[in-house]
Amino acid sequence: MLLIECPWCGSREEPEFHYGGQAHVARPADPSALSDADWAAYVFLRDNPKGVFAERWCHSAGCRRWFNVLRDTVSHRVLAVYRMGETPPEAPR
Amino acid sequence: MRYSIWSLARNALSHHADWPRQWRSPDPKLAYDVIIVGGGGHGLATAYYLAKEHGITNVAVLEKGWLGGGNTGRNTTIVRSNYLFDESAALYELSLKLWEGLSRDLNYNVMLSQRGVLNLAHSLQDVRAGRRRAEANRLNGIDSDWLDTAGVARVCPILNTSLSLRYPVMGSTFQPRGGTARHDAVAWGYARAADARGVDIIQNCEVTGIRRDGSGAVTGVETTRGVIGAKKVGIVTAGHTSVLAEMAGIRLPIQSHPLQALVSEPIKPVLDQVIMSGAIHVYVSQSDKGELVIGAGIDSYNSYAQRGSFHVLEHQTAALVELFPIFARLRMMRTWAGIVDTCPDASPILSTTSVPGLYINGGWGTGGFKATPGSGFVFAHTIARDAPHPVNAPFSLDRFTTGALIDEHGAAAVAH
Amino acid sequence: MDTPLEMGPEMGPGGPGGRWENPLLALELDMAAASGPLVTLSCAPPRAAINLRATEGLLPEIERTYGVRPSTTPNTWTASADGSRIALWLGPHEWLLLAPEGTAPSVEAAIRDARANDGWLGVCDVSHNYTTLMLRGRRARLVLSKGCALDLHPRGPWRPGTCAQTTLARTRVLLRVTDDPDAIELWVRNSFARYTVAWLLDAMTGIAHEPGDF
Amino acid sequence: MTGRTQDFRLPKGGVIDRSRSIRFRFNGQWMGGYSGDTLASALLANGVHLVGRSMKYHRPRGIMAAGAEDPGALVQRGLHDEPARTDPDWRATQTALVDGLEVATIGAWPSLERDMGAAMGLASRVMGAGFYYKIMHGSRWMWEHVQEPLIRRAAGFGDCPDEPDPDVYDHRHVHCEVLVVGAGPAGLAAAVAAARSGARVILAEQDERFGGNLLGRRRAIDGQDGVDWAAAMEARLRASPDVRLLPRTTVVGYYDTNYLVALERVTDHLGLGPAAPGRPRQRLWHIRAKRVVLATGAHERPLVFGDNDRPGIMLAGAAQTYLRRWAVLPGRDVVLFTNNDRAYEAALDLHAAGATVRAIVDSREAPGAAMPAAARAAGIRVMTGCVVGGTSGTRRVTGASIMKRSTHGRAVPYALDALPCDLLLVSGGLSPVVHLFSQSGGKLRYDPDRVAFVPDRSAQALGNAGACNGTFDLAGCLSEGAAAGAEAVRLAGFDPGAARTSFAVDEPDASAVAPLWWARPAEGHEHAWGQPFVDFQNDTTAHDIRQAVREGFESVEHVKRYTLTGFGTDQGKTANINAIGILAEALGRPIPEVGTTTFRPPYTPVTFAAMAGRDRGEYLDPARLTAIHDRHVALGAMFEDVGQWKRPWYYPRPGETMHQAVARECRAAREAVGVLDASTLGKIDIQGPDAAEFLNRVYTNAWSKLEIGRVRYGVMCREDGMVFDDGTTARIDDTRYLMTTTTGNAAAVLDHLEDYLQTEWPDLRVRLTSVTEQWATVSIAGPKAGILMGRLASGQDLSPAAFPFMTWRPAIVAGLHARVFRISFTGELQYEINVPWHQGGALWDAVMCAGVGLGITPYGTETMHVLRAEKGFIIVGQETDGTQTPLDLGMDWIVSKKKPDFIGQRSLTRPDTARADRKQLVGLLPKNKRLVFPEGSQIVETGASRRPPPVPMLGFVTSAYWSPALDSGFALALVAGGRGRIGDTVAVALPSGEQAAVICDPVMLDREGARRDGHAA
Repeated sequence: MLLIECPWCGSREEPEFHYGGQAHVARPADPSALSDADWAAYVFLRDNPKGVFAERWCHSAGCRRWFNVLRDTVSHRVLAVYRMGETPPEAPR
Repeated sequence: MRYSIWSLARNALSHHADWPRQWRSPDPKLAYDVIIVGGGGHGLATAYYLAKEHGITNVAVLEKGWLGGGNTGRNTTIVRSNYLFDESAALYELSLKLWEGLSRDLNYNVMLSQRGVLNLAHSLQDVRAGRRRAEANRLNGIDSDWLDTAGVARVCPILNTSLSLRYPVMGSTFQPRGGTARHDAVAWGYARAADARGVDIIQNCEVTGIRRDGSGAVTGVETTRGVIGAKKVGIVTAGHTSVLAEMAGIRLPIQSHPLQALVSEPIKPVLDQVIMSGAIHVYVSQSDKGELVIGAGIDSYNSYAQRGSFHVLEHQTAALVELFPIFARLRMMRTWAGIVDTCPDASPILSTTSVPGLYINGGWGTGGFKATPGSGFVFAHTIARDAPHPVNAPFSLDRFTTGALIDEHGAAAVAH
Repeated sequence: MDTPLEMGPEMGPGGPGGRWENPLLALELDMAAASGPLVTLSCAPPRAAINLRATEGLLPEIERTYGVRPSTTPNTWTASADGSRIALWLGPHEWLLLAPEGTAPSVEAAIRDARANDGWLGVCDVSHNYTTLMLRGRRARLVLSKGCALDLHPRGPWRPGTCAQTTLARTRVLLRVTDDPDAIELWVRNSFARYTVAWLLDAMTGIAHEPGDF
Repeated sequence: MTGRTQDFRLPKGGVIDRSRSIRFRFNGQWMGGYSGDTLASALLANGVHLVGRSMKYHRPRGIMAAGAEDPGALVQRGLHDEPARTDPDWRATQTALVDGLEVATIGAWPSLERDMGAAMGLASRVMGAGFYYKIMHGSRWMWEHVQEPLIRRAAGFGDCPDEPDPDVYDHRHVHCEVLVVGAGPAGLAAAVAAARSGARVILAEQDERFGGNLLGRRRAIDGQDGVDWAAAMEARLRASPDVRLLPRTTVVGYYDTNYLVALERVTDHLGLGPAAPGRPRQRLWHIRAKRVVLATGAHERPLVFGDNDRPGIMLAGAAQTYLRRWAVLPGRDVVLFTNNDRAYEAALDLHAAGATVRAIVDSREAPGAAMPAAARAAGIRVMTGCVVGGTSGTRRVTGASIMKRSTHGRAVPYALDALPCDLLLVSGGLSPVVHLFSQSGGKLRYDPDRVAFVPDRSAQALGNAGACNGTFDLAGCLSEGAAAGAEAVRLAGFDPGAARTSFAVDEPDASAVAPLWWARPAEGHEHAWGQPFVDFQNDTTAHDIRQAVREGFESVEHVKRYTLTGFGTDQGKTANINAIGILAEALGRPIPEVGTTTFRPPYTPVTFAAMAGRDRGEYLDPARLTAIHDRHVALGAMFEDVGQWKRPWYYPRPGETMHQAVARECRAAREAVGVLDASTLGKIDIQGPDAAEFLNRVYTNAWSKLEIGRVRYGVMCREDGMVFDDGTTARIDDTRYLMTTTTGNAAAVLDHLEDYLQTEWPDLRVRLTSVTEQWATVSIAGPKAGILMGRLASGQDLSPAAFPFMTWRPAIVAGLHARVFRISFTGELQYEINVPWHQGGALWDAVMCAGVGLGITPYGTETMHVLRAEKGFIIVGQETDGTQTPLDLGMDWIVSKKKPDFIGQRSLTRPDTARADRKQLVGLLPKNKRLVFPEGSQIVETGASRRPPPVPMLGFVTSAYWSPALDSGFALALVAGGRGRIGDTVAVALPSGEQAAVICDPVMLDREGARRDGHAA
């Protein structure tokens, strides 16, 4: 069971959180200008790395805030936690 | 050597000293017509049907570890074909038909046990969805009935069909031809049969890169055992589809998640069907060894560790004990997890790609085992003809661009 | 009728009818029966509750109108001297303001007027959104630890003055550790109240009286 | 019946309470034991070795070990008058003896002594590895009807209870600085070293007693007897306020971020009857530890040789434990077979206890010095360079055949000597219990000197101490434990003070060991001396492993799966290492290259009910209730589960069928006035200057121009363009709106909105607050709703004329402050009255009173569905399944063409979503008006379903009801190109055959909408 550090509430058990998948996927400013393929890429294509992954979580049972997490998808280790809008820190190690 | 009661008797006399290898362990050749990356059930089946149906025998299956060590050896062995949409029904029914002749075809007993599969309904919504699916199956020629609560109780008397259940059982779909099979035997049977037709099965050989020529077409793969040339490469690496595709610069609509399962200590036979409940998240069957084999939904987060969160097991066990109150004192003996590659529409990808000579078979989510024979059959066709078989044409990658998704979420809340 | 369409401040949540029906009425006897010297479960009296969203720059004015300076330290609460007004931290820029029953509209109006057109201010009466329970006694924390993953050890982080939004069994709760470390207030959404109380009663079975191993 | 006496119990000694004797029944025979016994020690005290039969060949099996690792001694545990409390597959070595306990052998018929199943033994020669895969593939019929049923019947162990379990199970969450797993010498030393620091320490021990091996060995620590030392340490720990001692608690799983799960057996040792009210039978601990010290000890390995599975063949250390801890003499005529010095002590102890030790058979040419010398001094014959090649006896071992080892290690295939014995002790060396370490992600390393896998790199905040770390000597265990305990508290941020790490111990040097994986007879004689078992539960032999290798199974995982080694209830605790050794020899590779298998949780089995804890019955999932729930119950409502909510489905009157009740409720709403509890709809308070812009982006239609006091219907899509949710939103004031969502989607919609607000549009000044339970909502509908409203809100003109459709206003209703909405989901004149939640009941009562004389009738969700369907209103989740766009549902009117962008807009123009032949929402009228199609029925062209499958399907029925208003069955359906086929006749394919139906407009009642203002059409 993951232990996730909410940037506001502190460390809480995974069931308090809601997973949001890949972080830093900006919604296109003008979708109508995109080709079907580019739009499909935004809607459906997400990174799925084996290793360090920048992902979003929401502390839905707590402060209800979305935030970003750098996590290793092999070791499950949480490497960093940072707020929405902040740029991902360099992954430690 | 053909397996039979006679060969068994003969070998008993020699204390089983003369059994031949079930498959060779060859060194990789310099090049092959086709390389299949991934020595799981789907990959081995693909190689087998390439040889059997298309006469392509200069084929290698590259496995980074041991045959069937991925999801083939980690699933809960459920086999069924009662999917909602025509496209899915055609694919899974083709598969089930192949299952029914597989032991004989492979001369290897995969222990297919058609004990019947029930998908329980716990709400009016479930009832509507279940009925819709059962009716669609019937018109698609798939055996599938709708049972009311009394009918469920008749088929599975130990199931808690009382109103005391938090979400009472309001009915169920029932596919009598559904059931289970022995997962390891499927990999081994296909491996042995493919090997007999000349396919090279190469274990402990991890693919680390995909080679392409100036035109972008595939020319071979880089592996931990050197570079191996190939005109065509098929990626069949459930749990690592994205990683392999990325080697060829392809991004896929796939996310990888842990899926956990567990077994009880063996007990005398008490459960004669496969019982699945999407609404309260558990499914269970009893193996020939007597263990209750239990699974549920996936863990929420992306992962490549074959490891999940404990609370998921607690929830599915709570659901199990509610559905089967007499199981309460039985004990969980072993747990494990696999990595499942999920697609946005809960349907697989069986497709050619933008890279000439590269083909992808993946994204089966939690339900790939049941599709093993059919998946191999149509994927072999796709590779041999460089064009999809009519059955897997709808499962091409371009569906995400056109929007022609095959969204089985509704029908496959637990897609097993 | 012309704007504003808001309820006038004179109208308390009880309204002229003034009836406040506790959804746990049916369970109050059970709660009394399950309680004992080691732990008691009871309903807390109704209070006005207001969800506040404000930037930190607004807090001085909030304090002036409401009487309590909401804490910007996560997981804590602050109170007026007489304890009639309590501000619980819910999240960044979000608090739950408690006040005597019936005063929600006036408090809400007062805060709005303080910064009528501040775009970041949000005030919402949620007096009726929650049911409040009080779990009190030496075993209060033990009972919670059967279904709550927080470190509820008396020397853990959850001391008087703290509050936490978390999960208890299969629902979300807001826990407030009162000035008495063994008296913990539970806030649950009304529709979950019966589930939570039934679960707590079950978890309390046998342990309110005997000191045995539970 | 006469019971057995405890002939093999020594007159004194042992850590048992002789003042408390216990009676129990084994296979119907009464026997005696003492408090402190396990079932195994009590059986041995009564001279019982034969306990069970093996799974495959039904060979007689006895008690081999004294703990969790025992592979064979499994029983059915229970009381015959307590059918609900019987437990299958219980390990005799871990079953606390309780008065009146009844245990029975499993899988033997008709009796343990004469088991017909033993006939399988004859087939053993045929049934090599992979037996099942190689036959029974010829005929599907034979397989399905004969062979598989036989296999299934033969398989399995104990019996499942046939009644629900009455016991209670508990969960507990706890945090600590240091968790010590195992209370042997190392664990006790670690806990004591950690305890003095003020850090919170938990010491978990699977046994009911602390002390581990000290309970079964003759040892002194600092001049104090080992048992007393353990008791002293326990007492000291009890005295420290920050220590929690958990005996009878097995740590079964080690998960990410030092999250461990432990099963405590709270009452199993007190008997099988009901415990005190609320007292759990078992408790599952969920532990978050800053640091973990693993002191889980080691398991002794059996040796692999011919017929090494007979009852009376026992691990040397286990025999020692039975002797010293339980004062039981497991045999009188003893042979020891070992590959290490350590085991000599067992022979010496038994000798000292009065047993005859015929010989110590040592596979090594050159054993260590001290132990053999001590044995010889005691007059025991030591045979070096020898092995036990085979054994005799059926239900109990009667003799051992000793063979010389040739230079290349194979056994010379004739008996050098045949020694009679009733107890054959075996020891293949020690295997550290690295299960939890491995589960934690730690890597293992093979240590050739210790002949064992030991912890290498660890992946989590833990330390290893004692035998589980490969440190087998007592002094080492103690100092390593103390050091690990001190280190743990230091790393947890506490000061351990001066930790004592050296202890005075008297213990012989017995470290020497040499690998012996299989006492394999010379070529050609391998089968002459019986079966060399490796896995004693699944009857896997060394031959099976070598056969697997011959057949190409070279990976250790392949061999395990092909031969089923390690898949028993013991999970291979004694089998796996020997299997790896034999495999390595067969492959001619060193063990490190072969590698080890993965250790998966749980360490020992965990009761399902303990996993579930309290999440059973009504607690499986919360039932959400409205403020008016009790009124519905009093009215005899039937309830429907909608998400977690309990909603009134219909209100049958005595003797009414559902159909009759719903028809009555429908008529009331169409002809008089009906009342519905609509409190479950999700409600979201939206505030901020950018609220309108926000609504523009999340809904498909335009919101900028909605005036204060007005209400508008909206549909939301996801980015894929498919309908996600719908509902009305009202403008409260210039910067404030109230959104309603569907009951089932409320939480999902709020998450969806917060997601976009916080992630995509943080610049928008908008605040969302869920107020679903701030309001109770009572909805009245029908031609007489106006009159009723007048009665409820006297002095205020809420008539349709003064209070236009799709507006809201505050009002005093029944003396309560209310927000009244003029919206209609029924097509009738309808008012939705919202009052503060805690007044919902009062409002309901008032409505029911005021409605007297107007035919006021409560109606449930079923009637609501009929009424809205007659008007062609969709229900998300019923007319939609996540694959419908608003256009598919005929909602072009609500999809803005002008807005630059809204969530999902771009997807609507993709080739497939723009197709003209997509399934579209239509109405459907059966030719036979009496018919109500089953929802979910498929629609085909007339006659199509008579042709062979696959039959092309046009679409399906999403909703179908009986309409009193239309006096006909009717349906809503999704049909390919449906809107272009209005008037066409199609067929609904039912199992009984096709039924004709006509496609029509989804709105079937009051198209002009006169009713919604109270003018009954």
